[in-house]
Amino acid sequence: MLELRDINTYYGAIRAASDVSLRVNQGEIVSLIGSNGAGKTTLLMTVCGNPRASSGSVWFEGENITNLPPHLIMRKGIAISPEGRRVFADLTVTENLKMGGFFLDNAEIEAGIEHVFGLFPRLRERAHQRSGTMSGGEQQMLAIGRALMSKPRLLLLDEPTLGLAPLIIAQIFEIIQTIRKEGVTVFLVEQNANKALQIADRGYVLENGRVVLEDTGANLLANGDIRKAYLGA
Amino acid sequence: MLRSNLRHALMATVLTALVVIPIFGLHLERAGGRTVVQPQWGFVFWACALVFVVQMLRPLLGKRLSHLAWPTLPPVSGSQRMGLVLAALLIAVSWPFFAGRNAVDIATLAMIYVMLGLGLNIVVGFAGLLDLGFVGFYAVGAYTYGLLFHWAGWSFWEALPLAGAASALFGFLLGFPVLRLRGDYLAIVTLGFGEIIRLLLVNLTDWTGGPDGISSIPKPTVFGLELARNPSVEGGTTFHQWLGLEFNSLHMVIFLYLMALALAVLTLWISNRLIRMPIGRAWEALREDEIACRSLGLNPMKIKLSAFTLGAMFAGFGGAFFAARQGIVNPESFTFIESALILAIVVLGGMGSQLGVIIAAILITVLPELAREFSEYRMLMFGLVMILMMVWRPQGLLPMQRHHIEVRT
Amino acid sequence: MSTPLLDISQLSMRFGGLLAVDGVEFSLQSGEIFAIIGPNGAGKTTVFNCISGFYKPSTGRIALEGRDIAGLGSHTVATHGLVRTFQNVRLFKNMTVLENLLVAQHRHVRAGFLAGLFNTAAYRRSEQEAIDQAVQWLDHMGLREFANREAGNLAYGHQRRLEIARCMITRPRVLMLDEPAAGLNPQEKKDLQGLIQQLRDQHQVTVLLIEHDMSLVMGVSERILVMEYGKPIALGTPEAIRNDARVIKAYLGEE
Amino acid sequence: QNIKIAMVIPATGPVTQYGDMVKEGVTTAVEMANAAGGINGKKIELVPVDDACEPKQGPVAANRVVNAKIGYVVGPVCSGAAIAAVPIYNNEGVVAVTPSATSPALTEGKNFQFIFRTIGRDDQQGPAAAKFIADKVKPKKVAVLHDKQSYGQGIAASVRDDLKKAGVNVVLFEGINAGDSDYSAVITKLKSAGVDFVYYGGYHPEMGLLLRQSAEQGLKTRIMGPEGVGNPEINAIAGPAVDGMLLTLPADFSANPKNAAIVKAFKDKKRDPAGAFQLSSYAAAQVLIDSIKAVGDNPSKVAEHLHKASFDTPIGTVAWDKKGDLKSFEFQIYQWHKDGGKSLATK
Amino acid sequence: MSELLPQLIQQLFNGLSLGAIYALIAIGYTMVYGIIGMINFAHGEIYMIGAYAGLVTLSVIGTQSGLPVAVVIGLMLLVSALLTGVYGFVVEQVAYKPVRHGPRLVALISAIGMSIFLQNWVALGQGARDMAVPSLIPGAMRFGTEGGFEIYIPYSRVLIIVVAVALMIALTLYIKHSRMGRASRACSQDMHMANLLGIDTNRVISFTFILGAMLAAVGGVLIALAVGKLNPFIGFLVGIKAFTAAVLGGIGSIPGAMLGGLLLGVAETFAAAYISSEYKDIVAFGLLVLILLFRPTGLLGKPEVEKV
Ligand SMILES: Nc1ncnc2c1ncn2[C@@H]1O[C@H](COP(=O)(O)OP(=O)(O)OP(=O)(O)O)[C@@H](O)[C@H]1O
Ligand SMILES: Nc1ncnc2c1ncn2[C@@H]1O[C@H](COP(=O)(O)OP(=O)(O)OP(=O)(O)O)[C@@H](O)[C@H]1O
Ligand SMILES: CC(C)C[C@H](N)C(=O)O
Ligand SMILES: [Mg+2]
Ligand SMILES: [Mg+2]
Repeated sequence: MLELRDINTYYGAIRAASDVSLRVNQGEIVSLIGSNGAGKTTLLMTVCGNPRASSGSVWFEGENITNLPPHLIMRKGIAISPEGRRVFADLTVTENLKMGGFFLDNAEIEAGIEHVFGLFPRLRERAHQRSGTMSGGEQQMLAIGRALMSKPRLLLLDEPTLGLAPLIIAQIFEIIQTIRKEGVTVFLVEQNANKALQIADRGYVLENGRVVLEDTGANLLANGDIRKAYLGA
Repeated sequence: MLRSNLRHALMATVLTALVVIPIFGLHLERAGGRTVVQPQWGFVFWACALVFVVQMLRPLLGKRLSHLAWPTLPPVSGSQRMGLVLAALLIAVSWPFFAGRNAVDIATLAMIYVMLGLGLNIVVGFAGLLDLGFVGFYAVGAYTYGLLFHWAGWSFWEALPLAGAASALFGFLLGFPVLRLRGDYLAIVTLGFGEIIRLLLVNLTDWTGGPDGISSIPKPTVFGLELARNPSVEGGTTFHQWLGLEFNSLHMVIFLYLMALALAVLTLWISNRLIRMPIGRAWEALREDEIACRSLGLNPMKIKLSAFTLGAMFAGFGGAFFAARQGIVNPESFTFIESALILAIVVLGGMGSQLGVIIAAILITVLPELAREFSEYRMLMFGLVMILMMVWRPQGLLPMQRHHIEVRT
Repeated sequence: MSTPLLDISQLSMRFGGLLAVDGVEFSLQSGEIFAIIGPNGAGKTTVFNCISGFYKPSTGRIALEGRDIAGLGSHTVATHGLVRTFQNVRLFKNMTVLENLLVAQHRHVRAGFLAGLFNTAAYRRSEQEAIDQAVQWLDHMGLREFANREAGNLAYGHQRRLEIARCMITRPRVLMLDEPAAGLNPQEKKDLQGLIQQLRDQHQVTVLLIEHDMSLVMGVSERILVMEYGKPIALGTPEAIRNDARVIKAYLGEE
Repeated sequence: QNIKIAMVIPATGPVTQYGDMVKEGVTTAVEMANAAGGINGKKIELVPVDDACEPKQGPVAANRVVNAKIGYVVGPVCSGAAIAAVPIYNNEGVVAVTPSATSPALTEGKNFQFIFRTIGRDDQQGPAAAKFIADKVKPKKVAVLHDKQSYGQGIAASVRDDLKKAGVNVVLFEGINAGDSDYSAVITKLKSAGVDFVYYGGYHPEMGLLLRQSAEQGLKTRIMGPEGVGNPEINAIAGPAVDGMLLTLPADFSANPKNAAIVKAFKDKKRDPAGAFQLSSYAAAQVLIDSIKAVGDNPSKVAEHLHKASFDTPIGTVAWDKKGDLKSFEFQIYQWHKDGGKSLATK
Repeated sequence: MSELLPQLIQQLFNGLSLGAIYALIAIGYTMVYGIIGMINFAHGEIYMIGAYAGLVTLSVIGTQSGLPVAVVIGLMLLVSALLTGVYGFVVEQVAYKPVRHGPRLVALISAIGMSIFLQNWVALGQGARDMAVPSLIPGAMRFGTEGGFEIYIPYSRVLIIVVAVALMIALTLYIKHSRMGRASRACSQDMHMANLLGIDTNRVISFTFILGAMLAAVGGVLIALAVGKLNPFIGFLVGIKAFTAAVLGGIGSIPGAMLGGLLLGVAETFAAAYISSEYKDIVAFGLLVLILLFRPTGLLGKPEVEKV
């Protein structure tokens, strides 16, 4: 479904992704793990077209999307819950969700909002609060909910559990699995590898911008090096 | 590739036509009591043709241009640096004795702008406070001298410290309420204050002479000796008489230049010290993260006020000197566009970069003078250059090199 | 018990219709490590903001050694020795690591303005003292090798440490840490735990901590306050909290 | 080697029309002198310098003249710019003869040696206007407005003072901003005050707007101004509302048969000898040329000569007092017409 | 004394018609600021160009064309809005787009450069001197007793208020309900995120500039018709005033711009009427300073919450 071939991405002179190749198949949950600054966010954003890969190509459902502008990429059935959440701070929860479904008609939007509220009851309670004043966890739910609004076929999640309470983290991982059952493919970037690998079909390990390992989630979880480096065991 | 290029060029050409036609293509003329339109299609055609060609060639040019590297300064050691500074000073002091009057005159103006640029650099470049009303303090300084002379007969040297003090006081008093505001709100309030100061100068006619200002302000004296053809008071001695020289108005010009240079160097020295001091670090920290500063017990208000006040003080000195050089102060010299110009100097130089500010100040004053011949196109070019510089060199001519304190690691 | 160092009573904070903090009460003994936990949006950070003077609490008293400091203004509070870190690291990113620590000593610089302008001997001495102090802390935190680097370029874990060092160099009495472990990997979390204990033991600082990472919280703190919907729902030792049914339901979830 | 004379005039800004008028007069004079063989064989060359009539630019223009080593100036045109610039001319020894700046402040109490004018002063123009208002118009309530600049405010104050002396009731004296475009607030205020005559001290753009907007707001009073409003451009701005505007102007010397040759030279080049400043500008250039002829190309001597001698010019025989002001000059009251013409006003 | 009320009404009307123009221009400032956080200093010049474009159109048609006045004015507004819209677009592409990602001060300086450029561009093309605009809509509505104070409401100013109010209502509805309007709202919050939701941010920005320029053009044409004079430098002062109005109302807020504009117009007029016209600008800026001191984000601006 999504495929990256020999991607290199630069920030000025800094090379943040080096010759990365990876693929996400239809219906999978794929986790990308790696420590701080490994280049996870960079890679995810390269899929979205900003920053643009300086070499290599990105394919989505068989189409080369490397050189499309971000807004056209995102209209192809991809949605992202970005790093730092980036909720529209001055808009209410409902308005944020509406923005997520920007290209849908009203009925679809209503249905989408109901769906999201079903997943995150906390958001229903806060429906009319300006999202900038919400707590971190609430904002994270909103960011995921907003991404779901456009009914994506591929959902990109960048560290969705950062700064969340244990209970919520568990919930979010459940929701990710629920979403997958609804037919959405999920590409998940996580630093805390434990849970991420537990639910993942497959996983990639990124170090200094390079993919150093690729395997099924279970195998990675069992891998001694990984356990030492990322799971603190 | 070529197709899209062509489409692009055609599009640009159409836009050019639409932009040029109402202003150049259809020229308005008076015919008796009526206004009639005189088409000038030739001009439109040439403009369109030019844009079309440039747009077609742009992909080629673009590649070339992006390879042109900007010259960077070679690194210099501390002692070399001292030597360079001394050499530059020596040249700056001696050249007016060989140069033409006009050049020295312009250089004096450039020095005033160096002073103003360095002053504003403290506020904008160091402390990160966007001040669009800097010219207000400049005006306060200029009028302090003007008014003290006019109403109390003070000389330049008596008035100079007071001019700096008055501007600093204004900076302090105005800064107090407004520095709470953030970013652009601060900018607009300072703009408002700058305008209010100017409007007061316009309207307090009885005091300030209104729109015409105060004229016949005397030039500075050299140890009490006037540099004039005739002494302004009966029985006084002038500089040339005292030295037994023929009167030569060039003396005055050179003297003014040297004074401006001295003031500019003083400003440079002080601001150079400031940025290395704890207060300089505090400005920088505040610029980066006010909240973190507060959490560490730094009082943002005090720190901002110190920058605002110091910047204003330098503007005050600059203003007093400007009044002396022009021999006249009037509100027209202190319009918003002047603030914008000084700000442009700071940004163009590379915010916070003192050498950059100096170069930019010289460029911005000298360039329009060089272009005097093209008088009609002068300001047009000036605006255009401002845009192009920002587009090509957004970080400024010489981006600030941070001064580090290093320790062994 | 002696008089508490910091005593919070009936603290409430209202944002429009939302009561974000509602009657929170606790007190810190000198030298204690005290944690606040609770679901997202429970009001933990808001409590910090009230204590550190970034918000003026709607009601309540915040007494530092018996003196009310509620609503004093953040920089004043900091000068009283209550210093904090932030949920998202707030370093002076473009300044070097060393300079971050020099800025933090701003209040302690004694040499005057003119002394600085003329670079007098006294001024140079005071600068050198500040630098020495900073270097000492860098050594202490294991950051010496990065001293001349821009703070923004440090690895995240190092940035967290630097932020803590920057607080410590102001010689605080209470160190308030808002989710210091967020974004750290397991190894770094362990180091952080050691660091917090060490700071308390060697520098007699009292620590107030917000954290979602349970192993850290349970490992390091002596008492824990649990909040939910702005209200305190439990206060006690890690043991007691771990087994509190209400806390499990609201926050921890069953394992 | 030519002898250079600078024309310091507004070539940009809102009052360029006056620059054009001065240019017409000076150019004609120089062309005639050059055609007659120049000055002892040397040609006269005109150097236009722009000061936009802004006080701020006055010194800038002056410095340019000095830096270009030009010894003679016709101008500056406007009082504001002139007041700012003349100390420089005087100090640098450049002879400046202004054909149009009327403010007394230009020369009063200054002790200049190099500054002259070929036009009267506002303390001649103001009283003339005030006398006309008091004797002929006899209004009950008068408002005096001005543009706050030295010329406008100076003449307005002079008119106000003379009106008061003549027992006319001046109910309002106020400055407006030159360059604004909406004066409706002030006009409503005039209406509210029930004035039946308005005097405005300033230049034509604002006067034009005042006339036009007064008509729209139903303010039915006559409005009078100084010579700074006398310019055909005002018809375009004010439209028909200009009809009946009163103003003071130098006498129309173009009708004088003695000037026939000069008038013809103007008309041959399609220049207007009947405009407000053309002939005074001609005179300014002429006295400079005549003096250089008499004493040689030396500004100091020319200045001395001007103080001593008297000259026969199209504006009559002129001679200067110590200050550099004309010993006599007369302003007349005109009435302006819709079609751009003017006629002597009688009531 | 019974005349005080009609006089007050007359001044209020004067103020509102001035304020309506400020409001029309202020909207342009506020929209651009709301979206890319930059102060578009050249916006006042755009207004000036709008006025020129209107005058050029009028001169092409000719004052004696025989067309009904309404048609002539309609054409002036239309052509001027179109041409000025192009200016808005081009200005953004040339001077702002390349510096959009740089520091904000850079964009500000670029804008100031653009403002200087446009002034002199027009000065070169059309001459620096005043151009007179014939009054197409003479006459006024009159109320009040003969002999006493009569209120004059000139038709040219009625037109200003009617057109301005109509445009503002239309704009508010449009921003609220159209897809483009929603897109601008998203962009003004977080441009990057809006882009990630599939919104073409470049288009939204261009749209904003074009729309703002068109409104300014309408303002330019209407005021030129009402007051009768223009030159290449009229944009500057009006621009600063309109910007002040935008900040007064809370920059970024469209209703705020309208409120700020009207308030500023009325305040200025009343200052001229009841204090002295010498102090009207001081009152205008003084009002700005005062309001910001007590409401640091303007009248309708949302208070800045910084969540620490
Ligand atoms: N906008 C940028 N400009 C320059 N360098 C950047 C930028 N964004 C990221 N980098 C650098 O690129 C590298 C990869 O960063 P990235 O944010 O992709 O890491 P990450 O794996 O997502 O880390 P984290 O866990 O902290 O989110 C880092 O070294 C970072 O400093
Ligand atoms: N400035 C503010 N204005 C309005 N509401 C606010 C503000 N700051 C916080 N809140 C609200 O107060 C509640 C508590 O927020 P707070 O940030 O204190 O939560 P928290 O316990 O720190 O959560 P987290 O663990 O996610 O950081 C939230 O519902 C939030 O929306
Ligand atoms: C050109 C004239 C209108 C000048 C005017 N008399 C003045 O003194 O300013
Ligand atoms: Mg990341
Ligand atoms: Mg929190």
